[in-house]
Amino acid sequence: MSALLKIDGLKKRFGGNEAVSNVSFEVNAGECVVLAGDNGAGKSTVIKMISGVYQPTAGKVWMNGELLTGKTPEAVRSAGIETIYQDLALADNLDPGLNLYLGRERTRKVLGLPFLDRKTMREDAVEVMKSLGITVPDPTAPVREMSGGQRQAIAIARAIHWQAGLVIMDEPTAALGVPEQREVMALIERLKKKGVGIILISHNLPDIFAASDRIIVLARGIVAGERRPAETNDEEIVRMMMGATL
Amino acid sequence: MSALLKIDGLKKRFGGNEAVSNVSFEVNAGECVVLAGDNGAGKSTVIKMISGVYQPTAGKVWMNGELLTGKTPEAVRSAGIETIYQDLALADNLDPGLNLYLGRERTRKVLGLPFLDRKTMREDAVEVMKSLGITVPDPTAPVREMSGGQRQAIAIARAIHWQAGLVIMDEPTAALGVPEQREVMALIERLKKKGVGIILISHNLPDIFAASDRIIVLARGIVAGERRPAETNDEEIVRMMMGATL
Amino acid sequence: QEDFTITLVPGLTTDAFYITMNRGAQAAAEALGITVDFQGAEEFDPVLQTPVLDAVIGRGPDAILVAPTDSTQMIEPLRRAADAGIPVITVDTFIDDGKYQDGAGDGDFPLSYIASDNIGGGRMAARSMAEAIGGKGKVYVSNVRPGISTTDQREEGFKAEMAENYPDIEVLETQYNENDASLAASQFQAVLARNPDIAGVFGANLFSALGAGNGVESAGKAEDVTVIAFDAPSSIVNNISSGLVDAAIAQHPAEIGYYGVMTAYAALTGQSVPTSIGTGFTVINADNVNDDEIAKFIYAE
Amino acid sequence: MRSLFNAWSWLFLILILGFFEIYAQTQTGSTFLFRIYNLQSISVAASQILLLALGLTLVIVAGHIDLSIAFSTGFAAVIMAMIIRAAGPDAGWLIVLLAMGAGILAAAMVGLVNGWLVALLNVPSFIGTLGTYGIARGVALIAAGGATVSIRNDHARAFGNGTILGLPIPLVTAAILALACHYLLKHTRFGVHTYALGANRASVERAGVDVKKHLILLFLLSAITAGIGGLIYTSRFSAGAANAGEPILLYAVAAVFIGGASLTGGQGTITGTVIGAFIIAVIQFGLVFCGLPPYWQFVAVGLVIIVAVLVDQSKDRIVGGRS
Amino acid sequence: MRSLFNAWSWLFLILILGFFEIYAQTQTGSTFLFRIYNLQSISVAASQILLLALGLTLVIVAGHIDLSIAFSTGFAAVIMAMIIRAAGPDAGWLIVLLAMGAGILAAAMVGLVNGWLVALLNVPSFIGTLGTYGIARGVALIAAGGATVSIRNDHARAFGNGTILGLPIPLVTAAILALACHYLLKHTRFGVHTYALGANRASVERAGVDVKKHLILLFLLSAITAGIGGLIYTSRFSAGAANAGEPILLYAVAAVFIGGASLTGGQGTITGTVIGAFIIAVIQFGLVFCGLPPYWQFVAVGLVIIVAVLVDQSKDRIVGGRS
Ligand SMILES: Nc1ncnc2c1ncn2[C@@H]1O[C@H](COP(=O)(O)OP(=O)(O)OP(=O)(O)O)[C@@H](O)[C@H]1O
Ligand SMILES: Nc1ncnc2c1ncn2[C@@H]1O[C@H](COP(=O)(O)OP(=O)(O)OP(=O)(O)O)[C@@H](O)[C@H]1O
Ligand SMILES: [Mg+2]
Ligand SMILES: [Mg+2]
Repeated sequence: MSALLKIDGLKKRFGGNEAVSNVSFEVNAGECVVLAGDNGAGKSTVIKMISGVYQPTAGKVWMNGELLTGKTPEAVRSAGIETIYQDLALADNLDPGLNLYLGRERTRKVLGLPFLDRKTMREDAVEVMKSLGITVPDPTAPVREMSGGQRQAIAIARAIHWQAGLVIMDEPTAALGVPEQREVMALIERLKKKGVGIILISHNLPDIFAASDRIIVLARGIVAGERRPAETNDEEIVRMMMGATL
Repeated sequence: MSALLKIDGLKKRFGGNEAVSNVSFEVNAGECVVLAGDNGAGKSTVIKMISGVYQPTAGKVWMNGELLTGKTPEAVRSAGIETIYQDLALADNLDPGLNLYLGRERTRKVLGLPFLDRKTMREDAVEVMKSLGITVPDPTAPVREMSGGQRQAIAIARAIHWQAGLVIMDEPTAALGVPEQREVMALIERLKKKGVGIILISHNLPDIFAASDRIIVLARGIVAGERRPAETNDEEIVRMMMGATL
Repeated sequence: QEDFTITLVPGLTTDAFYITMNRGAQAAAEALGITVDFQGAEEFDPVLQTPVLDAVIGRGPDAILVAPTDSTQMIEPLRRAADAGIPVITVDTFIDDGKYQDGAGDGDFPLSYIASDNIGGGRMAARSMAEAIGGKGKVYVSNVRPGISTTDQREEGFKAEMAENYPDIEVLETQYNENDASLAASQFQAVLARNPDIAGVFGANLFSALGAGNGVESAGKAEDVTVIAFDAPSSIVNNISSGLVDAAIAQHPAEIGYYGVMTAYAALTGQSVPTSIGTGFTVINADNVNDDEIAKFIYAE
Repeated sequence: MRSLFNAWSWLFLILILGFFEIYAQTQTGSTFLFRIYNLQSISVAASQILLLALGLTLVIVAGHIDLSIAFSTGFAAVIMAMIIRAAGPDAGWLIVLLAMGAGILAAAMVGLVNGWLVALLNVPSFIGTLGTYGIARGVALIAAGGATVSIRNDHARAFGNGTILGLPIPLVTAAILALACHYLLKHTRFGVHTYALGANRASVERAGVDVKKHLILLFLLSAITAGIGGLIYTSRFSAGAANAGEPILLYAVAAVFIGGASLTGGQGTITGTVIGAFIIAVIQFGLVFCGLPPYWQFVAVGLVIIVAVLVDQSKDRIVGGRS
Repeated sequence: MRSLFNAWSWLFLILILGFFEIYAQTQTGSTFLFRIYNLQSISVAASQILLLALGLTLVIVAGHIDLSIAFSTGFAAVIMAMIIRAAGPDAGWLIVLLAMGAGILAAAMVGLVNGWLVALLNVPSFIGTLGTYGIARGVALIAAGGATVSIRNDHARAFGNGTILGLPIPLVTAAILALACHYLLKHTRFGVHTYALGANRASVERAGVDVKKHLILLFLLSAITAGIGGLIYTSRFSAGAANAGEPILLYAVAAVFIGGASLTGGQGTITGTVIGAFIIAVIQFGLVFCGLPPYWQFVAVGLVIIVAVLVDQSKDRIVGGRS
């Protein structure tokens, strides 16, 4: 079986600072790969190069054998990759429904003209968020007025609402409450069962060990090592993060 | 001994939604009070009413017996309360040094005129961040260009750099790596030893139990209960968060 | 025969009056075999005219023909030209008191002033108006904005003539339209709503008159309300033909330009020149608008 | 509750109208509001402002600005007039329509250049459209030979000054365009993306929207509505002037801001802009109607603009929004 | 590396100057750059733009805008002229200084109203200052009785047209103010707060800065520098005109944006604004100097403004900033 996502030699330089160097790995269908690493290790930069937000300084990305490098976030999204960004990337002045459907809004025809179907989109948002254990007091309010966890839930909802082949999650549970974190872990399991590939970034060691099929550790922009969760332990992973290439 | 901070009957209404009702508690010097609660429970709203960002719909706050309600964030800060906000509240176009000192910038006199001492401020920022285990590749870069964890470290640095009587931390470790989280926990211990009062908001149960002297659980805007960590356990706290008033 | 370069600095470059003046100047240049440049600012304003004038002086033409945008404010900038040894002749407008070379005043240095004065034109407009409305009724001036000396003078002359000779004509408040014909139209209609018996409007420049004419037309008052326009570009002349505008006071900008260049040339070749040359006005109305005699006074487009 | 928000500007407009009505009743014994004639004049003036403000609203909601419309209007007006003039005095409907098409095309070219500069070359819109403001102005003046291009054409004149069912054609045109823009901004995906763009460009970009194309379309739209304003101008005044739009630019921008838009983008509605344009047109008309001396009119217009926004603000305090 | 950034606008300014020098050398056989007269004229024109642009830069960095400076300038100019005129033809230095103080005071009042509207009443700055634009205009015209107030005073005239060490006094004034504003924006706490305010109002507010006071000071500063522009105007032209600032407003705003500021705030420098003002003054002078026909000048100025920003942009691509 060829890999779902293949990354080869990714590098990103910001001005004089090489944030990511020579990162290569693969993700298979139904597999959850965790990208672990200390703050500033380059994890978010790697996933932004995959999702098309950054153009890599060098290196290539393929999805299902098709070259993604150089494509826009639009093209990457249509290739079946959904991303939860660390900064959430919400449109603060829109309600959860419109954020959920942003770029793929639902319309209904009235006299032959397409009109936005705000109501349906809003109801869908409420429902998807409820499946994550989150309710918002006023679903017509702009997301600017929502709590940190409510906002994160919307970003998660947006990524899982579509039939993606690969879901990238950059610290998806950082702002979530305990039960909601559990919901997201369960969700990852369900997605894996459906054959969806997952790249998860997390600083939570129990979560990392629970969810991952493979752990790739980044340290100062380079791959410090790769482990299967069964073959390693907390201590080793933390040591690798600190830059001890083993 | 009278309390360091006293909160009585705080209430906040947003439009038709009562986000916080009748919240009262006290914090003593050298004590760490954890505010726990599910997403949207009203934790951030409570601390914003303390720090002067929101004016409460009803209720009062005293610091060392002095009434704070109705005061500006400026006055609250000078009364000795430092706050780490969940949204960090950084000025994205400034470097870490200026963010660290924002509102209290250091200057040196040149020919009798005060000039910003950018260099010293920057060095201080690098040092305080290092004490949290974080280094930034280019300390002259605006914080816009920093990773999620680096940004959070700056927000933490800003709050602990001043001799505050009370430090409020709204999910301070959400974006931090494992070693940095440990640093922050150690920091909280050090602050407590110095007699600083702390209000901590966190979704991380082990952290909550490790740091807290008392746990106050909010559920849907009201205090669901108060426990000492020794008297309770994970399960009970989670149940209280879910709204079971015990 | 020497090859002189003369620069004509108009009050603004985007006005049919000055464009026509340039035509006349070019005709004279051709006849004399010399060069005339046309350089000016986009609006009738001293702050904008001064840098242009400074640059023109920097370029160093043999003489400058200029329509100063303010009689006081342009004295200092023009003095720099005189100081640099460049003869200055003012056209259309003047500096100081407009009386040059008589040893009096700060702005005495220009050689000559060639124009049809705007105050006189305003008076002529007032007379045409009075005649058309039978010497009594309410009229008002539709003007661009306060502070533009040419249009202010037209208004001044208009009001002075009315006050002196037509006691039965009431001149209402002036309305300023910022050169926006649409606003001028709306203002006319508001004045009409307030004064249903309004008898006439004096449009102090092209857009004021166009707007007033349109307002009159929309109100269906073309029969009852007299519109007098100042300046005669063909859009106004069209309106005269169609009856929306009753008369236009045409200055003779081509003549001004022509005589301006001739005067400068005479001065440059050492002949003495008169300190002031007056050019006339022509009143264009429905009776004479199709005369060939009159056609030459219609401004260039 | 949220849909109530706009009501406050309406309220203010009604307040002004009420003020003028009372003035008219007590001072002149006549009516201000219930005269078709007054309403027609005000609505035509408002239409001319609106035609510049409609497309601009979308541009401002997206967090940009378009100064070049000041001369896209003039460019379209001049081109239309030149073609009709070239066709001679007896030019028929077809020629007039053709001339209008050409005028819109001319304006659209300005819009395309703006879009290219802002979307593809990342030039800040203020400075990019200030550049094309100069260029469009120069080109229009060169085309017109500096002066206005006068025409004599009854079809054009009928278009600019006629009525349909008693409604002035400029008003009907502006109303149709306002409806179209309202539909676009409020009810289509294009509209949502425009709002999102104004709040957080990254959000739309990462959501897979082609932001560059979107920006180009926005500037095109803005140039085209302004261009239509130029067609109306030429038709109304039987003359195409390069300066046609320039004096209206500031009022158009003001209408958009009175209507609730903000410099930083993400806010604003077409209904708000329509109310804004009418507020401006009503006070301009009403102050003359009241006989306020001209310099005092400047002061009064300034005051009304400020109060219009204050009234709009006070809704937050009363309904109880942010702290 | 970061301090290199500004160098690109400098480069462009030098490029334009080089172009005009080559033109002058080849076409007229003389020099463009090395003539004191040319440099003086350009620098005085740039100074008049700068005096409106300096305070405005700080306002724009803070994420706001101030349109009223167009008439704060005129208001100050008129008030100064009226006092000198009232004092009669022999008014001495003291009276002139007093008149200048009064002019600045008049402008400051406009600034205070702006600050009050924006800081305390939360009126968006675009609309608030558009309102005071109208009010200041009306009041200045009423004060001046509609016309320009001409004066004859040798002290004032010397101030407007004299030189110090061969440098025109308007340039010296603008240079001193530019230095002061540069110091304020770059080297003081006030400046840092201004940048932070433009990026994220909450950040400064929560850091304990009195944002309302800060905003009031910003608008005051902007009104005062514009007012000083009015004093220079009255002195240069021996007349106070209510319209003194209006025609240069757009150039002043353009200078700020050419200098690297953005509509959304948080960016911009005084050095950038100074270069922007000089770029505008140089091309306006240079194009006339080259004898380019007037309408082509509009086109050329538009192009240069766009290219100036493109050059500034290209640094990011070459030095390698964002992707
Ligand atoms: N736009 C940018 N410009 C310049 N430097 C950047 C930019 N984005 C990130 N960096 C730098 O690149 C490095 C890697 O950042 P990245 O965001 O990938 O870290 P991360 O592994 O996601 O960290 P965290 O766990 O804190 O989110 C950091 O040192 C950061 O300062
Ligand atoms: N500015 C606001 N306007 C309207 N509603 C608000 C505003 N801020 C918060 N809310 C609402 O108030 C409730 C409490 O929000 P708050 O941010 O205090 O929650 P929280 O306990 O901090 O949650 P989290 O753990 O997700 O950060 C939420 O339902 C939220 O939607
Ligand atoms: Mg990250
Ligand atoms: Mg919170």
